[in-house]
Amino acid sequence: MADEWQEGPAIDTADRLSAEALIVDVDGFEGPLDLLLTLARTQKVDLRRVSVLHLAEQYLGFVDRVRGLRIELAADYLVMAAWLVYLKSRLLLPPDPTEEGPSAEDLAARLAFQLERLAAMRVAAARLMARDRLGRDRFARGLPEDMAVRRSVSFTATLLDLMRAYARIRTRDEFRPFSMNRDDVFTMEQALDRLRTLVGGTVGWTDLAAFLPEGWTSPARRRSATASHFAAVLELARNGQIDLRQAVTFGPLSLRRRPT
Amino acid sequence: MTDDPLAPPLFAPPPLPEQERMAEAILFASVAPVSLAELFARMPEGSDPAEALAGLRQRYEGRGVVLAKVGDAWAFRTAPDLGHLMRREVVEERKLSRAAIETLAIIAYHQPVTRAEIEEIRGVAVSRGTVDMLLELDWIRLGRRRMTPGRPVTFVVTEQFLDHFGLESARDLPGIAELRAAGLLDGRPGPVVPGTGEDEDGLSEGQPELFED
Amino acid sequence: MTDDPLAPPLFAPPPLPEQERMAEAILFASVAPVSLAELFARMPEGSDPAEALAGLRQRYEGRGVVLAKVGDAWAFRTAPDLGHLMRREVVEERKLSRAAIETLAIIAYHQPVTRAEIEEIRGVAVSRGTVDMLLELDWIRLGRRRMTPGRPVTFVVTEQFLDHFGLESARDLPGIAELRAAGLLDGRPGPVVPGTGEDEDGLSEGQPELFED
Repeated sequence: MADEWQEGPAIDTADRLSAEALIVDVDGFEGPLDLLLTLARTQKVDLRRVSVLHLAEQYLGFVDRVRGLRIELAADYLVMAAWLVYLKSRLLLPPDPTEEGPSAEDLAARLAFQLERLAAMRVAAARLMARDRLGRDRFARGLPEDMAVRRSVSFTATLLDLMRAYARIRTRDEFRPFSMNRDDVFTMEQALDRLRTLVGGTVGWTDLAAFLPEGWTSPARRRSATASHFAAVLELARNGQIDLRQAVTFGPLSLRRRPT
Repeated sequence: MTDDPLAPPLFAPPPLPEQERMAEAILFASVAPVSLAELFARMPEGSDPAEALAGLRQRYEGRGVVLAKVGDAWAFRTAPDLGHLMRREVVEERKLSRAAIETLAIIAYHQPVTRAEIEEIRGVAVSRGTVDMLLELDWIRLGRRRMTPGRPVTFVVTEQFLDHFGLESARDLPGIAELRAAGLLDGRPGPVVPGTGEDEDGLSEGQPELFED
Repeated sequence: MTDDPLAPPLFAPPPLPEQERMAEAILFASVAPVSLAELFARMPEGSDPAEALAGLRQRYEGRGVVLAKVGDAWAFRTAPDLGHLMRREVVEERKLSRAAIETLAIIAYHQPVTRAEIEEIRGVAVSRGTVDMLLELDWIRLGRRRMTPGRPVTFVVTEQFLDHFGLESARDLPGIAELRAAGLLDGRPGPVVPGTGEDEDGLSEGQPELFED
């Protein structure tokens, strides 16, 4: 095709069509650079000879049309748009000899470089993936030899395991109050064990408080013991081993062995 | 199908040397010995696996690897006289316990670090077995004693540790912020089960003296 | 033991053809590439595994199974043109996302490379989990930290990467010489285009060290 090599910023119909077709797929781009690269391709010139001015116009036109369709664009697309407006104005104005920093041409050249590099990396990635790959085109020995083995255990861990372990510890920090001394915790299992034996020896209704273990008198211990014993009697009642009774709301809780 | 004796068959089988290559590759990659029937099924139509195997067998005669018949099937085997080269310590790989990996991580990130400091960071006691195991693995070693009351020993990671984890130095460990930024970490904290370290072996306060130097 | 006058002295290294057989047997028996150092350790004293490998490589040229160099190690692998016969050995692979593939290529061609540099090249943030996945595949690992402000972590490719893609070394990446000649692997002074990565770690030092001669 002769016009493959056609230069210059003229926007022909084909370009317009392809740029418009892009709108449909606005989610398909991996960021502004990807979009710029796709737009640059519509210029149908070698990336080195792409017209950055034209490219800026293409991009800004694209952004306008997308917004016209009330499609929300991610912030980085808009940041890029703002930068391209700036670049475009600098490219159009005569150079200001007093201005510091890179010239407009430098900036344009660097953008072109980034596009070329991204395109090159994509080609490289494709070539890499197209290589003869192990497990698909090339194969290792399927039946590794049985060796006379002397077994020993080796412990392994990957760096990822290590980093995750560390992260686990650090994120647990916020919950440190929970890793309290278990001396002050009376578990429900313990309470169940206690009650199963104690309930057998009772006659008639007895206050739950009477079943609490001795020595659990500090506020924290008492709270823990009460809670676990309360949970335990519910469990026993559910299993039909005891009856529970409470005369008034928040009143004392009594229990008795269910008559058999 | 054709009755012209000079016409080449529609799908000519590959030449014999090519068939040998094919049989060689199939036998090599297969996870079990391969029967003649299977070779026949896998090679292009018109191939003669028996012939290919014969050629292959000859080719490997006297080599370090020989073509051996196993029941009705064929497989490559180490030449019997080289069996001594195959004696190897086969190591069974096991994952480190959670306690061990956490302890190791703390040492790596905080070294030199004392046992009391490890326990403070983990929130549970560190068992003697865990530390011993990491010492035995040569992943940690004793560092300088801390110049504080009791002169507790400290732990640091070793050369072997760096080697195993593919690090150039302990400073190359990524920081938490970096890990999160790189998507290596879940944002949410891990399941928090208080006091369920598998290794609370009622260690008393202070530094163990088992690491006397 | 023997009274054959031609028998080699008791402790002389085995003759080269015998060494070739040994290397052949060891490499055949192993799934993973075997390093020169390991061959050296497993062969009788005085052996020259490099020489044996050279002979072996030649012997297997054009066969159904070929000797491949993977970094500093060696492995037998089936010839790539016979992959179609091995369909039943194909391991189903996780489908890699475009982001993962590009990130992998950038790490391979630009290594050692920081996350910010990857983001500058791709123009988007490295997505959560992409690096994680490449690490889990054992295709990349952490390299040396960059000696720039913030001391960012770098990534490099692994031996498994080379093995998987059939490369002898990272120098053999397809087209790398051309890309280098075109200046496309050079670091450039700071990104000029906004919104391409956080630029948190002094990109000016973007020179890969791996390919220095």
